[in-house]
Amino acid sequence: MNIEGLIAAAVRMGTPLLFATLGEIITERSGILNLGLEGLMLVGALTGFATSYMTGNVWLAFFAALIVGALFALIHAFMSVTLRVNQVVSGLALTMLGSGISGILGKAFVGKPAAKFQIVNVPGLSQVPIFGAFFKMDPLVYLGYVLVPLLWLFIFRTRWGLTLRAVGEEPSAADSRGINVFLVRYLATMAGGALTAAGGAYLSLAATSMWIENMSAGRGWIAIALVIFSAWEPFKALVGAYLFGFVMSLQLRLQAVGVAHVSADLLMMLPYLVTVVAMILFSFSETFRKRIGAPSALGVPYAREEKS
Amino acid sequence: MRKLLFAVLIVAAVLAVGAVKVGFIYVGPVGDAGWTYAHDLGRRYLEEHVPGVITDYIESVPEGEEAYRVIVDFIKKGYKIIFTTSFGYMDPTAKAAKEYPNVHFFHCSGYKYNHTNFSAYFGRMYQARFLTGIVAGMMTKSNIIGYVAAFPIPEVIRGINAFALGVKLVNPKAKVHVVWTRTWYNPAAEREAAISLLDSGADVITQHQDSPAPVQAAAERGKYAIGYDSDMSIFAPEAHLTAPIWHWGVFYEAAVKGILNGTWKHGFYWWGMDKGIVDIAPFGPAVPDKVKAVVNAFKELIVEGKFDPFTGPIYDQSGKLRVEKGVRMSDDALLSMNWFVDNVVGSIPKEGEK
Amino acid sequence: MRKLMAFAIIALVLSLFAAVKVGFLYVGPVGDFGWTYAHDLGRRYLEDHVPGVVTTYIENVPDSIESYRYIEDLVKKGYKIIFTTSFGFMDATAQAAKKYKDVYFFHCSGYKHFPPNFTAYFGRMYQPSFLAGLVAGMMTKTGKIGYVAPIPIPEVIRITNAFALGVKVVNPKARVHVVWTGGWFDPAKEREAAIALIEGGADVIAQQTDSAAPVETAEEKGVYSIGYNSDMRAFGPSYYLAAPIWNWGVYYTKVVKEIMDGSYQGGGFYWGGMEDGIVEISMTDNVPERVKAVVEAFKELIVEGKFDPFTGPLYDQSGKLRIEAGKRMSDDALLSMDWFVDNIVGEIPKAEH
Amino acid sequence: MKTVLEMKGIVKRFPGVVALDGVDFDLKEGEVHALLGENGAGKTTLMNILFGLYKADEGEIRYMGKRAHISSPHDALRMGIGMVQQHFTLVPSFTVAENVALGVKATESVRNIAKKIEEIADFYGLEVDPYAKVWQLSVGERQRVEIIKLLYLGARVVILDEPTAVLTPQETRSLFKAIEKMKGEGTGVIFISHKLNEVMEISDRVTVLKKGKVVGTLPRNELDERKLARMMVGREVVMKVEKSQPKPGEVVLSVEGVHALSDKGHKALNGIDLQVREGEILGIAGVAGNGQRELAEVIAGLREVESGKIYFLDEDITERSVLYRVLKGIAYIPQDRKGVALSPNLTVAENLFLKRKDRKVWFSYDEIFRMAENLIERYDIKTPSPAIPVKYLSGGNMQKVVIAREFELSPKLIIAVHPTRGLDVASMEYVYRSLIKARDEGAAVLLLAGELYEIFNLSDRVGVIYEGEIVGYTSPEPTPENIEKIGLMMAGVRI
Repeated sequence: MNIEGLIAAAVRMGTPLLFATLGEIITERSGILNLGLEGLMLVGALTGFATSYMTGNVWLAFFAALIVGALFALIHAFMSVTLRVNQVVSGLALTMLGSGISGILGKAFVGKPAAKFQIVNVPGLSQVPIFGAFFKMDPLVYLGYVLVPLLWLFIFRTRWGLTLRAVGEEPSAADSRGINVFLVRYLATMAGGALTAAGGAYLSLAATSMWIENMSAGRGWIAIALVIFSAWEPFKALVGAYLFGFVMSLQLRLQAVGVAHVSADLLMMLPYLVTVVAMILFSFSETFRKRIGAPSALGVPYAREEKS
Repeated sequence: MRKLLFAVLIVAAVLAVGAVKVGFIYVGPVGDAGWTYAHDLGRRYLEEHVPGVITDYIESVPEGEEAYRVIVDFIKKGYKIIFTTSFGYMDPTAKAAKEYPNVHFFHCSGYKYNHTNFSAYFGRMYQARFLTGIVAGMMTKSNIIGYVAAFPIPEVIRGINAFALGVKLVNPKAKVHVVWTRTWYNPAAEREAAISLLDSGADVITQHQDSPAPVQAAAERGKYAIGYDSDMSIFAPEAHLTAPIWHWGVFYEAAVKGILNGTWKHGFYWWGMDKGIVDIAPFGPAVPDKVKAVVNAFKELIVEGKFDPFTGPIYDQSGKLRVEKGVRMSDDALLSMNWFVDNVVGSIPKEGEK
Repeated sequence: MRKLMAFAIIALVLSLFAAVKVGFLYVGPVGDFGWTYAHDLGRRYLEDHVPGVVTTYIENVPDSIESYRYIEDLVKKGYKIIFTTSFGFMDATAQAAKKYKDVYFFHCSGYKHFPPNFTAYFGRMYQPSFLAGLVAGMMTKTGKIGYVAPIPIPEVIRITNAFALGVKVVNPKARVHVVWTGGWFDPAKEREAAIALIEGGADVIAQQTDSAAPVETAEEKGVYSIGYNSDMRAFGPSYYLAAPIWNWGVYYTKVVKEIMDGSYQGGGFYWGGMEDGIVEISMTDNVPERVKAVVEAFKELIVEGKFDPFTGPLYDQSGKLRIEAGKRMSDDALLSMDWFVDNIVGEIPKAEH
Repeated sequence: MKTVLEMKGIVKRFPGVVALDGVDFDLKEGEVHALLGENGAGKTTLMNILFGLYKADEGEIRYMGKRAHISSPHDALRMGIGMVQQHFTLVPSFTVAENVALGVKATESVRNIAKKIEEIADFYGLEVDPYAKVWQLSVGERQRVEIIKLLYLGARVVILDEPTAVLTPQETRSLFKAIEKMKGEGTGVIFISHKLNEVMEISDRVTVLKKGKVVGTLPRNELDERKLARMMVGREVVMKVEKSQPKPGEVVLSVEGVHALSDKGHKALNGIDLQVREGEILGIAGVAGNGQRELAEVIAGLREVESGKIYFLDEDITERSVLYRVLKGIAYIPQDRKGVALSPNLTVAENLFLKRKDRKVWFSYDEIFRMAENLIERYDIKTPSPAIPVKYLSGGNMQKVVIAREFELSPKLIIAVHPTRGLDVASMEYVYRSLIKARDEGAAVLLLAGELYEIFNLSDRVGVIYEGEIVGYTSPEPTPENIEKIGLMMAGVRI
């Protein structure tokens, strides 16, 4: 089998997951659980596609997706931070809203082609055998590479990151230190929404250049599981996203070369199996949760004047 | 390796019995470029492919009693296998078969045979006719295709119909115009028949006779021609499109080998394109790729047995449904065919006898 | 003047009452560019071609008995003709048909039907798929044809086989390599499947999934593509060749008109083929004349009923003779097909549906 | 000494409650000002307002002589006001240094912060490892981190909300030393507590809050524990209730060394002993939150006993079910009428029927309505019909429903928790009479009430509960000596 091709496929399949996972990591680090990734990806995909279709400018399209993603996530922020409704419900509502809105507004764009991101070879690096596969990609993939260490530095090495984590861990502690918990959560949710939408935009601007309804095909849910898999840590998110991408594409490739006796079913199941195992371990033990660094206040609305 | 072994075996068999002598009786001259020529190609093929076989032939043998004498003459010279290659030799061959049970007889194009020493054999030329019909249908511009036909017997009618069905498949508007000559080998008459068709607007001419005269006539007029029996392209390199041709050799080889190693079972043999006994000649330069592609596709289907030209729905000239949709005609019906399909122009003479 | 106005209004109201209301139940979104999209094109065709017809649709209906309440909802709103367009709606539709005898029900892709008001209908998509196979077989140079398949149900297997048989007619050496994506639309995954096939040497990519991603990918990589469901030429200006497509509108128009003039006999199973125009092959000018000619010839044969793609001899992947020479497969056998013909590379995942 | 902080006329209302009702409070530089009061008196609420966690409905805060708008902890910290809350506000998964670094605007690195922490810890005697993760620290250490957080920011005002509640005596000592250091540095400390001895030890001034109002502010030299206790308890309105002399009989309830945990898992009952006899009302006084609720629930069988025994009529019922106890004759009037005692949406009749000795599977509404009408008449419950949901009744009538239901079973032991809370005078009298009548008929009554006058009015004996233990008994005579004695005991002084 063509190793370089397989690596490239894993990265391509992994990139939308990576964006969404990184986005959700930021959001969850602030203590907000956003299950609306699927909806956000769809909104991002449509926004990106529609902008690209109308302007022909893919970068503009990508930034439009970021902005619309952030605005769309604002709904969730408002629901869960200000109104303090159940975040699971709000997130699910966001998913339904996202797929509904993108479906309705997207009708006009079904079956139309538009501009897409082109492959850019990185001089030198792309010539390296095998490893070079990582450097014959579209710009958004490179953006993903860069984003991972930047986010890691942001979360673990900056004051802003410290603030973000504190808000997710112990909002009252942050509050008593003069941190605006609400603002941080709003910003984190919006930033997460923007990145998730970027994952969706990858699907319609780089992976393909088309729009069809529900084109995210469940990636939002995989990303949610990947956040757990990654223990809220960008580098592990990279590993997880590419691993998922790898399994997805390996499965396709084995079929393509006609390798018999490897059950396609089993292979197709693998990504989901990993997810389920992560989920089970996650809910199984509190220690596991602690060890892998789940934000303590995840999904818990914060309110000051709740006691009477 | 296996081939070699087989050859050795046959040589051994031949040595045991003495050289095997195979005789052929032809109705026309071997140089007719038609029927007899095709059979003689088969004979030579046999000689090349089965070592130790000695063949001989007698050409232009009149049909009837004369043939019986020629057969007996062969037998007396020690010929143990005899092929008689015209319909009219059927009864003499049958008679000889009865009288000489130690000699193997093969008669072409008839229906009499036994299971001891007398086989009838023929080929499903209609399959190749169908393919040439496709060529004609795609090449004609005037939508008039001329067909110079010999005698109104089932074999000829079947060929015309198969050809017409091929035409219809690719060109439902085109019609096949039939002119009877009542000759098997009469270049002048056949040429005239062709000219009459050309005069009435035909731009593709095909034929069911043994001479290349119609081909030449078409070529002279700058029209296309489809020959018969064997590749007639040498007579009209530009105009010749293709031709339904015989490869009798494959049958002769199989039959002689079968007799030599004792596995041959006498009976009625009607082989098709899958065995290679019929085929179409290489396409002429005028045939475009798209036509070749279509023909090749159908050839493949026919060889595989997935498709038969005589699959319903088939309507006759009066518009009557003769074969139901999706049904293939039986061999019996094919062998006794006496009606034209709906895109044939012309009629079948009532007294249609040879 | 006022009198005239009043008259006009009355006429309008009357026409509304008199209008035949036709409801459609879709399993996916009409924007899927695939199955549901094709049905919706049919619905619009019906509206344009039969005056006095009012149509509506409900999309994203759960593919199960749950769909019953959506059907009942349409019935209660006065829809007298209801088309349910997914296999999973079958039982719910049957149930509704038993309960509401005055409503005509049409269920697509299932096997249940009964008089007087429950008809099953489907299209012989395998016919144009065979023709698409001819195109692929004549266009490939490497002899490797990639096929992006969704999920292993008889319908998909049948259409894939027909495609492979088309390939075999014109190119017996070529092989059809099947990759399953496990879903009906996931453009990114379909794209990856196509890339995997192309990297494996395929120079024609065909598909049975819904999105145009394989077409687009093939265009990028400079290999030929064959779409599915609807015309995808916008995504492959240079390399897109053809697609087997649905024309449901033809059927919808026919039966609705018959119901309106009272000649329709309900019940039965309609499995229409190319002769009715319910399925069709759409070809672009990227297909050379010679190939078009072959396709046209076979199309003619199929339309006339002289030829069926599933005519023996048919061998399965193990070389076993499944259909004897000259025999056509029965509809029952076609509808339950669970094996691949011998020029397909790839296996059918087990234990699905 | 300069006045750093002034709070004037602070009013804070929560739904249904006025938590602070015009409170004045001030703090001088380098002073420890204690804020004393029962739980629920409003101490924490007042400080939360100062720290910006709550917003005052009325009143003003002046800081350094200027009017201050404090709408968030951010504002408070910027001004130099810091608070160590009862529930620590630390991120457990962060290190000490990271916790201190939180919210600090400066671009200072965490390493530098760690160095500063060590300096502060040395100076104030607040030993802590800046690189330790908070979840690994003891409670006392965490408190130190909280204080260091404030000192690091250079807070001028440090609020300590019941800081000693969670500390060992040794830790308390070192905390007090740190407070002395802070005083020396000119930092003002507000010390919230309800422990008189600690207040006496550390404070320069004391303000006593009661029910959201300031009872008084006095400098330390004008105070002693007795005076403080009297201020905390207040002058009680004594309402005379007629009752006969008790005729105590056999011991009905005997609680022996019972330990139990609160809902949050803290120690609530700490080896409590008590006995109640036939024909006797034992009143238990105490600051709210000292184990009253848990005591009642342990006896009623609603809370698990960690260790110790409960005897009822000489039978060990420690492990018995609630139902068993009900059938044996234990009646329970919980403090929460709407919810625990009654099902608000069920009808009066159904609520009355909830506890019945016969356990028939089928019942007829005719029958329970007849029964309910009988009870309604006898217990004078004012309701238009037995068929209306009990939630539409007034508080007094709801309590009558509870009493009717419980007393109909002729209980041998009645546990009454705040039985008159929220009732009007007439209903109160009714409850009193009912309880006394039950006593006269031979029942043992355990009364847990927050209002001292109620204890004095009803009880035959008075016990005081403090941190899950009975610290002493007195007679129910409302003499000044007795009130003072109770006040001291309520503040944890053993007599």
